[in-house]
Formats: sequence, structure tokens, C-alpha cells
Amino acid sequence: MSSEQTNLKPKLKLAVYWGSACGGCCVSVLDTHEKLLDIVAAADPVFWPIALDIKYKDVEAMPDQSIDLTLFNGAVRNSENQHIAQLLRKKTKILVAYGSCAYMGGIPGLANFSGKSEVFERAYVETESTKNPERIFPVTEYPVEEGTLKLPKFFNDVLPLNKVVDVDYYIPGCPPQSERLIEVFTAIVSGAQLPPKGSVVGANDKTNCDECKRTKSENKTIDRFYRPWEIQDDKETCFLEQGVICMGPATRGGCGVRCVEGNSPCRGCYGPPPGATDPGAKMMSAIGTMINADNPEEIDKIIESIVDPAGLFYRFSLPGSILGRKVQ
Amino acid sequence: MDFRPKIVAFLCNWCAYTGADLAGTSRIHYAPNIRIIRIMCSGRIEPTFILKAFQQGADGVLVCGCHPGDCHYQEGNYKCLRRFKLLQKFTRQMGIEKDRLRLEWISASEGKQFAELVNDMTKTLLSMGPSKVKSSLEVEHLNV
Amino acid sequence: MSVRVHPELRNQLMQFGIGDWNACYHCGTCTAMCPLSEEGFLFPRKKIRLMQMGLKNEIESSVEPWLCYYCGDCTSTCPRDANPGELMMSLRRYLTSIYDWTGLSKKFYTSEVWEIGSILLIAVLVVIAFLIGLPAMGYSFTTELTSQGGVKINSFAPIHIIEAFDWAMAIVVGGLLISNILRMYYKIIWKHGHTKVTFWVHVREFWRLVFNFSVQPKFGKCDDKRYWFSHWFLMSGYTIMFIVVVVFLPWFQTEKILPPWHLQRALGYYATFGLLFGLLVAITGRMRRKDVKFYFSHVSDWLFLVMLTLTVITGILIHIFRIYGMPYATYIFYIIHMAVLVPMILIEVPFSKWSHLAYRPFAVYFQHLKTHAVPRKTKINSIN
Amino acid sequence: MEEPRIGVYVCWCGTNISKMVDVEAVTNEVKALPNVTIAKNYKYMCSDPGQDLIIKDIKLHNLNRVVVAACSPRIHELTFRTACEKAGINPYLFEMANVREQDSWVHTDRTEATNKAIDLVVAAIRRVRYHEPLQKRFVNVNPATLIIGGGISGLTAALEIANAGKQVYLVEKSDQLGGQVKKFDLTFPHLSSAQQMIRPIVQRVDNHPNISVFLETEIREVTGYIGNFKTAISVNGGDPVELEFGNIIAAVGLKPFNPEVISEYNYKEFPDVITSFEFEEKLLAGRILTVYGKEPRNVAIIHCVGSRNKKYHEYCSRVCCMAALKYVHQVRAALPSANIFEIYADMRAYGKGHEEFYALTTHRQIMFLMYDQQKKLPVINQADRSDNCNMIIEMDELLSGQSIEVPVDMVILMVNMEAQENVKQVVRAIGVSLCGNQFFIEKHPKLDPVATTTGGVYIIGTCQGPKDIPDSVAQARAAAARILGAIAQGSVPIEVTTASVNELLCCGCQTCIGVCPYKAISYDENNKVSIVNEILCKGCGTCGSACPAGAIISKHFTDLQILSEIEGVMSMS
Repeated sequence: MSSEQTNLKPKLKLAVYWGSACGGCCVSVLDTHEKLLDIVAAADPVFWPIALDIKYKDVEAMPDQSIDLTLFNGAVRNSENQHIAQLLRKKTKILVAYGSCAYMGGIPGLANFSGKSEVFERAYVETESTKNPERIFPVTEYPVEEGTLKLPKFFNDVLPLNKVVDVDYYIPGCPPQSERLIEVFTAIVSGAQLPPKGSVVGANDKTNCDECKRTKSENKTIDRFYRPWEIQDDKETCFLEQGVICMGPATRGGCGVRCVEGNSPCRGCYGPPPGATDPGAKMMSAIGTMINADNPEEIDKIIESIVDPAGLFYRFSLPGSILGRKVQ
Repeated sequence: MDFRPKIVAFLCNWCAYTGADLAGTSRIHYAPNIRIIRIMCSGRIEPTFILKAFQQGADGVLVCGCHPGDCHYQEGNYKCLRRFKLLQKFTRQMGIEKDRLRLEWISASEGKQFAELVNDMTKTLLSMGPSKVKSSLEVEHLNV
Repeated sequence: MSVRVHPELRNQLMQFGIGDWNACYHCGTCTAMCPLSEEGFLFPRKKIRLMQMGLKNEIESSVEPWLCYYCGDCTSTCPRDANPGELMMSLRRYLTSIYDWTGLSKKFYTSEVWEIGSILLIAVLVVIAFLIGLPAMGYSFTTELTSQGGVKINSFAPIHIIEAFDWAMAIVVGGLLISNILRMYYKIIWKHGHTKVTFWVHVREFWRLVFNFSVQPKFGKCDDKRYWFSHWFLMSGYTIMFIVVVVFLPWFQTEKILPPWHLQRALGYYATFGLLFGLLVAITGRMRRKDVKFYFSHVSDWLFLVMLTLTVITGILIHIFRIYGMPYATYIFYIIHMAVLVPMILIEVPFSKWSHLAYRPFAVYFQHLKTHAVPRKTKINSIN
Repeated sequence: MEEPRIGVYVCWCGTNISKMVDVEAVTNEVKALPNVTIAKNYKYMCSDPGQDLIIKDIKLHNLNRVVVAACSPRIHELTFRTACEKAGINPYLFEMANVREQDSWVHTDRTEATNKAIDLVVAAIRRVRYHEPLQKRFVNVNPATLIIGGGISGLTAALEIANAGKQVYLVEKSDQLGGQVKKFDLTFPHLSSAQQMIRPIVQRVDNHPNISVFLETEIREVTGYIGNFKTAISVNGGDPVELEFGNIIAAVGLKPFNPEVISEYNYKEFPDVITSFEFEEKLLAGRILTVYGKEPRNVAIIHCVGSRNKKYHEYCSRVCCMAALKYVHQVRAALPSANIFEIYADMRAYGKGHEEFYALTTHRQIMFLMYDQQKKLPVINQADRSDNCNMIIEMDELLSGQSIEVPVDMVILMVNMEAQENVKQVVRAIGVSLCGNQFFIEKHPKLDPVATTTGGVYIIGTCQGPKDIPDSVAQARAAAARILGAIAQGSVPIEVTTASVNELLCCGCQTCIGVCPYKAISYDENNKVSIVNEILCKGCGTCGSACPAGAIISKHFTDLQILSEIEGVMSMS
């Protein structure tokens, strides 16, 4: 887009925030490289903790609906994440759950296999580098001479953004591909007709196999599953046909099949295709179908080679799945 | 109120559903805790359906198909079995007790067996208490 | 321990009157119907099975055929027309032949020539004895009448000779019967199943023998009580007559014409009526073939009935002719009477149908002994 | 999609439902639910006035969805669909809630039963909202028929169809026609000659202008669908011949059970222990002799060899009892003085003239000995010299409770009728299912015994299950009639609730292709998507569950419909 155009229009106000995130999503925005200049030309970042020193109180001071676009990355893990999510919702016209964590819970979402107490126990007592015989755990309020120190409350569950606030769009990926971000951004800036609220944008409707260059056939019966390091990949045949679980067929395209191009099976960060109610269940169903055995014992034996189905099929999506978390 | 377990059952049209109908025509009484959903073949049953039932508050989920070898669609029940086995591994990981999710073969002539199965499962669920899937999903955080 | 089947046994049994072998399909209706079949002694089905399979030893050691009184309920309710009642009857014939060590019984049962021939032979011998034997021994009869106008019967049939002959016949027949009963005991209690019964049990249970002989309570358990009555009437008449003739012959075969109310005549009339009534029921029954128990008649059944009837009728005639002073008629019918009676006693009692008078009560006795039987110690050859 | 306007009708079924379910309460409970335009209850919904009620309401209230809570949909779904159609709405915009067979008839607590009925009706309402109209479809029928198997049933069917003037392709694996019947001497219960029966039939088939016979030929692959099948066969290794036909009859027959696995019988160990099929050979040859060339004095016939025994086959072969009795007559005729032992587990004389035949046979001087299949099989041992016979059978005789020894010189084993071996290929080719005993599965065991779930494919004779000649012939003629009916019609209706691929979502992973039992899915190389041949598809939906991309729609059983139903049954708790 030319600078001339942007001059004609008022510049958009852009916010980027990280909740429970690794920072990769913020970096993906920077990974637009020279295109970042175009972004900055079209939009003013008004809040971006990784890049700008703007305090929460500054945001609170902004008028409602004054931010045009917020890319919220990271899951909601604690009361701080929740507070900012709600705050940004109030201040923002288009709130985008950016990246797998905000979309479905992401890698932090794996903490939903346990609960707060187990997380604390591990983090503050059990970790090999910790010595905490008094079992001191973080508390939300701690009185000191100067006053009361406050910490955000750590939630029991990791939540995707849409369980806390209303979300307009989702851009999946861990992190989202920078090219996809630019496409979406361009569309918003150009004022094009936007898809219905709640849509996943910056990703394809078809799943990854559509773009995958590996040879595929109908021969998808599996006698034993292999973890990627257990097998010499021939680099040509469909991973599934070699017995390696690749989430490709149940994962939206849009990433450019980068993992498979790098000879690693897809792990599903782009999430399920449209129509799938649950991110892992369709793949589980498909994989179950491929098991090449009829009697229960043989089936069990083959399933033994899928060591951790929950972690495998819901690597990026447990909090956003039907069950959401391990039963407590 | 005392606990009344609710079982969502997926029955294939040709064997299990017909078997359940037979229990009716034979007036074999069984526990009223089951809610039957008819599908054409157990091979159509997806993990999604079962997870959905648990999410909606089912205390137990029962899947019934034709006996091995008797599938109306040749081998849909084997496919069901394979998917079920994998799903079972997953649901166990997710902390859903094994007895809450059952796969049984019921033929069109096994009305009595079906009734016994429902009674048995109801009894088991009564002793286990309500499923915690739904309550686990009720998160505590909002409005902190 | 497994036992060998004897397919040929079926052909043997066939000669004793058994009809359709395989008609029975073992529904057990007969056993359920039978008022006499009881736990531990079930029949007829079980016995039919043994017959069908040719299990010789098991049949020969059976007491059950004798516990059946042939009411016919089994046969009339049999869905297969297998005729269990007659099969039990046939088994009794077979068992009679098995208990008999002389082998004559089998001959009589399986060969009409032998049976009728023997009867005729003995009859002829009796006639010869009267016509040639007695005169040769120096006896001669008189046509003179007694002071009362009766026939002097003892001049024709000298009382001591007839009595001696009666006793001799009773001893022979009794000996044969006793030896056969011992064989029956051996087969039922001792041989099969290797059991024994204590002496005390023998004594304690003995009353059953007497009771069953005199009252036939088992027959009374059958649904139709009329047959029990007619049979008991016949049997009591026969027994009285037998005792009177063998033990009290001088008192009975008297030349005096006693008043009708005299005990001797009263007993005689009772016995005669008993016999006649029983015979009438049996003969008309067998002729009408309406009741199941009379539907099937073996040669031996008819022979027995005819001979007994003849004996009774000739006995009555002797009585009448004697009282009315008709010596020739009396003597002729006396010969006929003896010519029928002697073969009947000699052949029917130890070897044929009439033997049941002994086997039946003994069977009940043995049945109860059997329930108290204990295993006999057998020598065990240990390998060491 | 237009806004659903749902009519809900709760049936009393006289007192069948109303006695245990408070139909009024159910009606009231669902009345106010979203999209429910009208909710009523009526004494007999399936009656003409009941149906008229629906039809009138559809027109009056402009309904576009109908829910009936009544008996099992397996009974009246079609009735109400037809009523909907009459009223001008698509029959598939209808859903039924089973509140009789699966509710009022099986529960005893009225409150619980009523709650359950409400759940089921709500589920049906939720589901029907997402129903979509589906259209009936037909395909044309090729008048030729392929018959696989040249035994009595295949031959009969061939003649029946050919006599009606239609082309038949008869394919036989072996080098001659006639099947098992050709190997038999006499038939039961009339003891008439099997040879005199089968030979003219074979001759007529051989000479029939409308029948093409292919001997020593096997079917490897069949493509197409009802009305339009295709196969390529190669005769004697020659060039493949392409055949096109509209219907298929499988008549691949049976295989005698091999009794070697039953150690008690020492088959193969003792040469005079032979199978019934081997005994037929002796009968056809005309003499019954032991391997020592002597006439056997004792002949035992053992029933249920490999039948009615969980260790081998649980099912009954149906014909062996009568065949065994037939042998009694044949042995008795040949060997008047021989001892014949019928060693049986149960005597089954179910057919016309069979009981009479059994009764007749019992007069043939034979000994019936019964054994208990489950407890102990008879054991055939070598006899000692002193036994005066060839072998001894030791057995526990059931009716007498005795353990017995039976002297024998020849033993005939009445072997079970097993399913034909190596039929996987045929099964795969024509798309039929095998039951646990490897017999072909019929479409409905009572109401449709010769059809299969694959349209245009029929199964007759012993490949469907053990049966005698009259039953095989009856099936053959039944299948022929079905096929001639379809040919006369010219076209046949096909399954409506099929699967279809949403090409916008299909990623071309091809997981679905191997999953389909009917080979209805193929891969479109050009568009790189899977496509469903909806003529072949039977609508089982397993591909829908296998598709990882959620691109396959199982019509009338979509994810959305089923998930809505799940939400429905759980919504009131």
C-alpha cells in the first residue's frame, strides 16, 4: 500500500497484547520484516508491551472503542490477563484472538491436564532448582511496610480468549504466519468486506494435505504408530502412511505446511477446519479408523504405540476443546 | 434430590436399536436413565458425539453396535471398536472413569441383554456418583 | 466304568413280546404319569432306554419291572405310541426267564410249541396216571354212593396218594421258585453294583414281603382301583384254595356232604367266586381290548387264563357232580381238573406268568433292601 | 435456510403410551420451545385421522418441519414421511421420537417415563431444525444377470431367469456344473436319486441359448452398482472377457467340515472313520466296504460333527440329521443284518416329511444313542482282538446316564456344512458381509432373506447358511423373481441418505477411500478431492466419521444434527 493512500485515511490505532504467551506471536508481528513499515504507516501502535512503554492506566484512560484493532495473543491464565482482555475489549473495535493460545489455549493450555495446586506444587516446591521447605506459595496480597503488594490471581484453568470476552476474529498459528497477518491487516486497512464475526481468518478452509507435496494414497492402514524419531522418514510419502501421526489432514492450511516441508509432521497449531466441533476428535476418529486390527487385544497393542493421545491430538487446543480440561 | 444418572446411548439402527425396540415389545422393564440416539451404523459414531454428551452432563455414555461379524454394513462395528479404543485411552487421560464409557454389542434379538445392560450401567453409575466433566468446566475466575 | 452295548439283545427281547423299539423318544411322560415310579426307582422310561441300548446287565439287575402293575396310564398317555406298559410287561417275561436257571422258562416264553407241548405232555401223563397208574397200583374206584348220596371220590383219587403228590409238586415248584428268587436276589443286590445288605435289614424289612404279598398295596396305588380289587379277590381265592388243597387236602377232599355254611364249603365258595370274578374281569378285558392293560396279549397270558378258568370250572363241576352223586362225571372231570391243574402249577408257577406271585412281593422286599445296600469291599490290586 | 416452523405431535397409542407417559405434560413442555409452531397430542397418530391432522396443520400453519413422538421409527417413520410428502413438504424434514418401545413399554415410573419422553421429543425438535430436504433417486437396470456358482441353487436361478428371456452369465469355479448335489447318491426324505435330479438340470443349463457358462472361472473384481455392474473374467487364462450386468446372484455353496481337528474321532487315524461326503462316494460306487474289503457288521453314524459345539461351530447344519437317517436306509438295504448305531446329539426333523422319515427310520432296527455335545464327545478307539470288531466307541449315553462301549467296524461322521473357503475375494468384489460363521449376511433375516445390503446383489443356497435342496431351490427362484421384477421395472430406487463430499473442505488425504465397505468413494486426481458415488453408497456414515477434515457429510446424520440431538436429550436436566 502506498503512503499516499494512508495519508488520505485517518491512521488506524493498533494494540498488541500478550496474555499467557511465549512472545512468539509478538515476534511474528516483527517478522513481517520490511512490511512492518507498511503496518506502522497504516496504523499507530497505541499499546504493545513488548515494544512500547505504555502502562495499563494509559489504556484505561483511552476512550472506549478508540482502538481499531487489537491483536490479543496468549491464553488467559490469571486475573491480569483477564483484566486486560476485558479492558481491551472495551477499548477496541475489532478484537482478534491472535495465535493458537488466544484461539484455543495453545501450549500453555496443556496445563489444563492438571490444576492450580499441582502447578504451584511443581513450580514452587518440586522443581529441581527450588528449595522451599516452608512451602511458600505466591499470594495475591502481601502486606509490607510500604503498603500492600498485589499479584494477579493465578487461575485454576487456562482459558482461550473467547471464554473471557467476545472475540471478533481468530488468527490461528503458533505463531501465525506473518504473511497471513499482513493479508488480514491489509484487508482491514483497505476497508474490504470483512467475513462474519467469529470467523477464523488468515487460514484456509481446506486442511494442510491440500498443500502438502508428499505423495498420498488410500493406503492408510497402520499396524504400528511411530513417534517421529522412531522412524527413518522417506521424505516423500505421507507421514500417516508411514505410521507417523501427522495432524495435517485435520488442521487448517495457511502455514504453508512448513513443518512437513521441514520433514516434521504437522502438530496442529492452526487448529481444526471449519465444521469441526472439537479440535482433536476428528483426528482421533480418523486415526482410530486406520488401525489395522479387528480384535480388541490387537487394537490395544497398536494403540499402545500412541503414547499420549491427549497431548498429541490437543497439543494446541485443550482449553478450547469440548472437554476443556482434565476432569477434577 | 437423589442422584439420577443420565446415560446417553448411541445405538446402531440394525442391531442395537432394534434390540432396544425388542426389549420394548417384550415389555422387559429397565432403568429409565437412558436416552437413546439412533444412528445407522456404529461406524458413524464419532468421538465428538461422545465427548459432547459428557460435556452436556451425561453421567455415562453407552455405544452399542452389532456383534462382530454381524454388521449390516460389513464392518462398521470394527471401525467403531477401533475408534472407541483410542477414544477410551484419551478419556482415561482426561480423568473420565472407565465405567462411564462403554461399548457393547447388542444384536436385534437381544432385548433382554440390552435391558440388563442398561440396568447394570445405571447401577454402576449410581455407585460412582455424578460425572464431574460438566462441573470441571465451570471455571471459577470470572469477576475476580 | 463303561458297559458294552448288546445290539442282539433287542432281538431276544422281541421274542418276549416287545414291539416297536425306537418309538420311544424319551420325553419322560410315562415316568411322570406313573403313580408307582419313585425316586431311585424310576420307570418306565429308564428301563426302555436300557432295552433300546441292549444293556443286558443293567436290565437283569432291575427291580423296577416288578414294581409296575400295568395300569396302562403310561401307554395311553405316550405321545409316540411306544407302549411303555407292554414294554414293562415284556421285561417281566424276560426277567422271569433270566431268573430261571433251568432255561425252561425261556423255552416256554419264546416257543409256543414248547409251552403247549409241555402242558399237553404233563396233561397226558396225568391222564395216564389216573387211567393206568392208579389201577396198576391196585386202586379201583367205586360207583357206589355214600350214605348222603355223594360220590365216593376218595375211591377214585385215594387221598393219601393225591396228598403225597400235592406235597411233592409243592416241594418241586417251591424249590424251583426259591432257587429262582435267590438268583433274583443275587442279580439285583449282589452282582450288580457290588453291594450287600446287613442281616438285620433283611429281618427288619421282611414285613414288606408279607404285606405286599397279601395286600398288594402298590397295585392299589394305581389310579383304577377296580383292578386292584379284582386281582386281590382272585389272588386271595387262589391262595386259600392253594393252602386248602396242599395243606388240608384230607379235610377238603372229603366224601361227606357238609352243610353249605360249613367253613370248608364257605372257603371253597369264596375262593371259587374270587377266582371266577378275577378271571371274568381279565378274560372279558382281554377280549374287549378296551383297557390298555388288556390290549396286548402274549400267548402266555391267554394260556394262563384259559388253564385257570378250566381248573376252576372243572373244580366246580367236580363239586356239583359229587354232591349230586354222579360218579362217572365226577371222575372224568377230576381227571380233566388234574390234567389242567398239574401242568398249570408245574409250568406257570415256576417258569411262566404265575411266577409273579413270588417275584412281585420279593421285588418290593428287594427294593427296600437295595435302598439300605452298602458297597461291598472288593479287592483292590494296588500297583505297589 | 428458512426459519424452521415445527409441528410436534405426541401419540397416545391408545393407552400404550398414555398409560405411562403424561402426553399432555409432554405437549405442554415442548409447546414454548424455539421454532415450535404447534404441539398437539392425539390418540392414534398413525391412523388416517392422525395423519390428516399433520397434513392439515402443515398447510394451515405453514409448517416446514414435523416431529412425531410415538412408536419406533422402525415401524412408522415411513408412514409419517409419506404424510409429510402428501402435505407437500420433503419427507426428510421429519423426525420421530421413540416414546413407546424405548419408553412407555420399558419403564414403570410415570414421572421418569414422562421426563424421558420430554427429553426425547426435545432432542427430536432440536435435530429436525437442521434437517435438509433429500431427493429420491433411481437408476436403470441392465437386464443381464451374473450368477456365481453352478450348484443346484445357481443352476435353478439361471434357468428361471433365462427362461424369462433374459441373459445369464453363470460362472463356476470348478470344471463342472452340479455342485454338491452331483456328489450325492440319494436324497432325503423320499430316497429319490440325486443324479436323476441334477443331470437334466445341468443339461438344460448347458444347452440354454440365454445362459453363458464359464467353467474354471473366478470373479476377481466387480465394479459398478445396482443395475450397472461390470466385471472382467478370463476363461482358461485367455483374454479377459468384459461382462456387463444389472444384478448379481452369489451361490458359492458350502464346504464340508474337516473332522481332523476333533481328536476324539481319530479321523485319518482310522481309515474306516469316514465323513458323510466320503460315504456318499461309497454309495455312488455301489458297495459299502471297510478298508479291509469286508462288509461292516457294525456301522455307527455320528451326528453333529463340528456342529452345535462352541469349540467348532455353534450353529446347526440342518441337513445332517436327515442325511444320517437316509444312510440308515441305505446301509440297512445293503447290509440287512448289520447293527446300525445312530449316535446323535439331538434329532432335528423340522421339514416337510422329515418327522415321518424319522419315524419310518426308527423301524429299521437301529440303535439310537444320545451324547452331550457340550460335556463329552464320543471317543473312537481301536478295538482289542477279543472285542470281535474293528473299533470301539466310548461314550456317555445321555438318556440312560450310562457310560457305554459301542462295537463298530465303520463310522460315518455327519460333518458340518461350513462356509466356503476363500470367498473373501468374491465377498469383497460384490460387497456383501460375512457373519461370524463366514456365511453371507442377508438384508433382513426374516423379511428379506435373499437380498443383501448391497443393491442388486442376492445370495442363495448354502453360502447364506446351511440348508437342504428344497430351501436352496426356493431361494434361487425367489432371487430370480426379485431380479426379473427389477428388470421388468427397468429402474430401481437407490439409497437417499448417502454420504457426500464437500469439495471446498476436502484436502484429498484419501483416508475415506479405504474405509468404505462398498467402494463408493474414489479420488478425483484433477480436483484433488474424494468423491462419493452416491449410487453405491449405502449411507452407513463411517466415512463421515473417518474424515479428519470434516469434509464428508452423512446426509440425514450430519454432525450438526446428531450434536443437536445430544444437546436436546441433555437440555432439560
